[in-house]
Amino acid sequence: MKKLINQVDDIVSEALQGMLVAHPDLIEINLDPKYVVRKGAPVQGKVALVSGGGSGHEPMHGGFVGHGMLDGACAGEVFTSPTPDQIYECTKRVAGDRGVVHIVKNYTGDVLNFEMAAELAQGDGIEVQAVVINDDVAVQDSLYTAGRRGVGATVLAEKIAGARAEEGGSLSEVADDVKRVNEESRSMGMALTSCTVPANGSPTFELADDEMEIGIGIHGEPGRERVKLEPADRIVDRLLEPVLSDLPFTSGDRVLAFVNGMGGTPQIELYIAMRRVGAALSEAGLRLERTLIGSYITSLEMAGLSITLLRLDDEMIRLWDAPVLTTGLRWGM
Amino acid sequence: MKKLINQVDDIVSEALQGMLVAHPDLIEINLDPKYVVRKGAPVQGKVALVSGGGSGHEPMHGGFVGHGMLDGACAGEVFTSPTPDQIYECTKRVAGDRGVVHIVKNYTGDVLNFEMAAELAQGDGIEVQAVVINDDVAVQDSLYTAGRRGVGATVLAEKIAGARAEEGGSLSEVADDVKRVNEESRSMGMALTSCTVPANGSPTFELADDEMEIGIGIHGEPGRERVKLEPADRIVDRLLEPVLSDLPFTSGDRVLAFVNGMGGTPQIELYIAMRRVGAALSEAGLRLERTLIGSYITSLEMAGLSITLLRLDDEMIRLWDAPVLTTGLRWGM
Amino acid sequence: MGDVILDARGARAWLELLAGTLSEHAGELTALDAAIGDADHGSNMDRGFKAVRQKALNQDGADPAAIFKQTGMALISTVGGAGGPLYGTFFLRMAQAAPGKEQLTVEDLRDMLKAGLEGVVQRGKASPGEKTMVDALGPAVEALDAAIAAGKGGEEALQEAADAAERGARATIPMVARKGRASYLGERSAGHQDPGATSSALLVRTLAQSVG
Amino acid sequence: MGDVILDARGARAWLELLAGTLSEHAGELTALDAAIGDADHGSNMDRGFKAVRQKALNQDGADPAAIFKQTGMALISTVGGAGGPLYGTFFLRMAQAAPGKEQLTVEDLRDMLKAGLEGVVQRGKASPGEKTMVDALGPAVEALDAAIAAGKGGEEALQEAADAAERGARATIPMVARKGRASYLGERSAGHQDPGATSSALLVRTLAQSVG
Ligand SMILES: Nc1ncnc2c1ncn2[C@@H]1O[C@H](COP(=O)(O)OP(=O)(O)O)[C@@H](O)[C@H]1O
Ligand SMILES: Nc1ncnc2c1ncn2[C@@H]1O[C@H](COP(=O)(O)OP(=O)(O)O)[C@@H](O)[C@H]1O
Ligand SMILES: [Mg+2]
Ligand SMILES: [Mg+2]
Ligand SMILES: [Mg+2]
Ligand SMILES: [Mg+2]
Repeated sequence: MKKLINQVDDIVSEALQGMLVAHPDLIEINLDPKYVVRKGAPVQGKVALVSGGGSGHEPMHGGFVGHGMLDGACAGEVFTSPTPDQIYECTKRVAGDRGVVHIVKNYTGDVLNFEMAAELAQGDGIEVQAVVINDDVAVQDSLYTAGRRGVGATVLAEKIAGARAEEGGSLSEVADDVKRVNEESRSMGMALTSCTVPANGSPTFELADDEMEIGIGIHGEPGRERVKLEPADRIVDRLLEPVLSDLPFTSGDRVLAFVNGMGGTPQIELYIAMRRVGAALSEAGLRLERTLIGSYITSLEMAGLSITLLRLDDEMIRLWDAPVLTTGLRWGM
Repeated sequence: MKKLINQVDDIVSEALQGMLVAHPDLIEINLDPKYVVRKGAPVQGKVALVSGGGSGHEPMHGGFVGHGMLDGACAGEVFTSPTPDQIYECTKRVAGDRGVVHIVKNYTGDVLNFEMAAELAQGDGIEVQAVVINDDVAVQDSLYTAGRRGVGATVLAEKIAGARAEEGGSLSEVADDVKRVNEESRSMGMALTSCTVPANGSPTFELADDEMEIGIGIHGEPGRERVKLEPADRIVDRLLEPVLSDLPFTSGDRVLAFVNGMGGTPQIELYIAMRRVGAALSEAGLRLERTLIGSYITSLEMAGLSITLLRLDDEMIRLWDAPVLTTGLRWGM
Repeated sequence: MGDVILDARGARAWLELLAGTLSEHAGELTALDAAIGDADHGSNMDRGFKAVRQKALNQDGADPAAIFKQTGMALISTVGGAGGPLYGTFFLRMAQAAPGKEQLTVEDLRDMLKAGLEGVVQRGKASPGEKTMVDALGPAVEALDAAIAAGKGGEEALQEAADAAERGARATIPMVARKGRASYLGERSAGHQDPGATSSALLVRTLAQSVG
Repeated sequence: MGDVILDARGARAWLELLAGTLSEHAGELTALDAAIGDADHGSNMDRGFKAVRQKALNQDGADPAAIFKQTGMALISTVGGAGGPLYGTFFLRMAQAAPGKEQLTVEDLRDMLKAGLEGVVQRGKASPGEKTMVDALGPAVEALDAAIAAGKGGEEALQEAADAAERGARATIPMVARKGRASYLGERSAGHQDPGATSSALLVRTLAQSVG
């Protein structure tokens, strides 16, 4: 295992300290339990947004803390959901006078821990509404599984609901935005290589030199199928097909296309994929209104990408375009 | 070789097309020869900045085209300097009425090709001033070499000189800013893994599982020495020592610290490094005034990082903080 | 009612043994999790039980239920993932089943384990056969019940529970996961032993080794 | 003055042969460049000479100098890196040394190669012994000069030049690079043959094979 770390046990805590060194103007951190909050939290008169999950998906979630996005982010161990006390403390720390929305990715661990934290916070009289994100179409038969995983839509939901909160939306309005983004989004990812969880020390899975994993999860969970490597355009089509047909997106829909790198993917490859996304969407009669491209929800050093499509309306576009100032996403300020 | 590409020969051109799909509001592209220019170029009344180099270092340079930074960027083949005609055409395309500054990284190929391009443009009556960036302290004995390589300082110079140009600075003022940033900057990088040049198909170098390369170049050129893997803090100290002693930076200096990922480095590791950078600078009595952290000048999918320190003064801070709107670096707008 | 087979000292000894055993088996549990999950179950449990050692085991005088409660709290606040809330709930519910009791009989332990199992099922909504820790804990509780009903002694009854838990864990191998992260694999989850069921079997085995 | 050994057809044949040879050796040149540079010399030269084929070789009627000029322009606009401007300059200067001449003698070729070499030196500022293409081209020009002075025929003289270029390329192995990317390696550049010197030796060898 080759990683720029000191001790495996200190990875998350040292990374948070490094975040503070880099961005003392934007965030505050807490180390026990571990969370990142917006500088100056709590913001009164504003619904607070809290998310969290295992570490290793950077910039998610700590990188999305700031004006117009999250108020707090709980960093679990690498690929391990944060604990209830962690989420509870973070929730208390950022709660203003208008309640807290929990944005939870649909993994058993995340759901259970956020549930327990919400109970604790509600016990303290803090109003909490939790919304679960489950946009990953790679998971089929969701009746027979823990349901679809939450992936790329999380970033979009945090941005859009965060903008609503910033402009004074109510608790249920903000929660509804998260729900709507989730309902209107679909994602699918693939991997060229595995990642190595530091505490484990060896790659989570093995892929032959000519193989790729389609439908990979962001923790290296195996995907839908393992197939031979193909040209980028064909791979993009493979990901887009189930994404498009699931919602389904139909001709005339306005969309945001989010091409996400898994961590170890050179930007040049993401752009090659975006080229095909643009062509394929226009073949399908969709209108590409907004794009997001880069590594925003990662799996450590995994090489691969995911594609998320979000069906937009004017209101979502307005909220998407609203100013945001976080370490991971920034515009308009 | 596992890459998300179609044909090796089409990589750069398809990536540029993908950039346009993603950012039609910010850039325009040209495919023959290949370059990216700021939307609406040329901007009259403003000195134009042109840079370029081999592809594979994304977001550099195309990702730094836009308001407050570059007017044009020439994308060579992967890791291969662009050609004179390419630079010449791009220069003509962005030249307004106040001349053009060429920002050239010090590699024989880049220097020769930019030189020939400048001669061609000057033949057309376009005023061109070229400044060579050579901040890489890994190259010792520059008397006996092609001189120090240009690395991280390039990003900082493009930002700071770009701000000067945006506020109306003259050709020589803008060129002087590039020179000053170069003179006040020092960098050094390291790699945990090699990268694979697509046209080659196999890794440029081999590193054993317990080895790292200190003083690596951004094209996978071997570095100063190959040593056993060490904890992140020790690695940071190894890079900082020659950086600090070369300028030299001295107690009381105000600095910008730029921790740069080589492409395949998870953000969490960059933050672990930034933590140590913060501590080490304060031990050295330096004042950390600004930071930049992320993968901004990369080597395809290489795992590793580089550290650049820039000695700041009020003027540089002002120009650094000025609004910038590019796909790779954005704030204030 | 039967003989006393576990007091506070015994409870501590069990948890110490379990902590050591999980530490020893961490690599194995993580490898099982790598095959059908995200490669962290071993390190999660190890981290959790290190915290249990620090927070729950170095205090004197508490009764077993109090120790189990502290254990549950420690697990909840350090493990994370699915394992944290599930095992945490397991121990919290165990504690609630015999509060304040200083001397536990095998029937007490049976009631506690049953309550713990119910807590896991309530939180995780897993049914038997879905390839989870329930498939080890469930058979263990049933075997314990049966052994007690058959009039076996506490130690023997718990050995049988441990055997049943291990058989249950092995029986997860052909199962297709329907809960937790492994469920995303669908049919491809078959052929691998469930990491949570495996750690549960270690839990029951070490308990059997600690009573008497 | 000696016999005519190269006309426009011969020049085209040479460049065709060189293009094919570089294509064949692209992997080898890139591997040499991987060891002490950035692993692109082979693909750079191959791309450049593919362009030469398209832009310079499929037109009729030009004299050798005109063909070399087009070759230089094609290289400059497609190769990039250090190789592009250097080899581009080499061919441009060759062209300038015998403009408009339709029939070249070995003396003409010597003058052209010498002018090309001087262009490379002027642009790249490399001295002999710095582990660059100059270390192959330099000895080639010297050997050619010497062979002509010794009264040898054109074909034989060019064979000797090609031999000298190959010896020169091999002689770069122990050298410590002082120019170009390999110079960053310092002492570690010793023990590897220079990719540019190697492609230069191919250039001279294929010329020798094309005259007569
Ligand atoms: N809904 C559930 N009910 C019971 N046990 C579950 C459930 N979901 C997962 N598990 C158990 O949790 C184990 C995985 O734990 P762990 O790896 O620590 O958490 P995570 O899956 O969040 O990484 C699985 O092997 C399974 O036994
Ligand atoms: N200053 C120079 N003068 C002459 N030849 C040089 C010089 N610098 C580099 N070279 C030659 O160029 C070759 C490398 O070419 P190439 O790989 O195409 O360019 P780059 O180094 O830009 O990747 C070297 O092997 C060397 O022979
Ligand atoms: Mg986990
Ligand atoms: Mg090159
Ligand atoms: Mg797990
Ligand atoms: Mg090269």
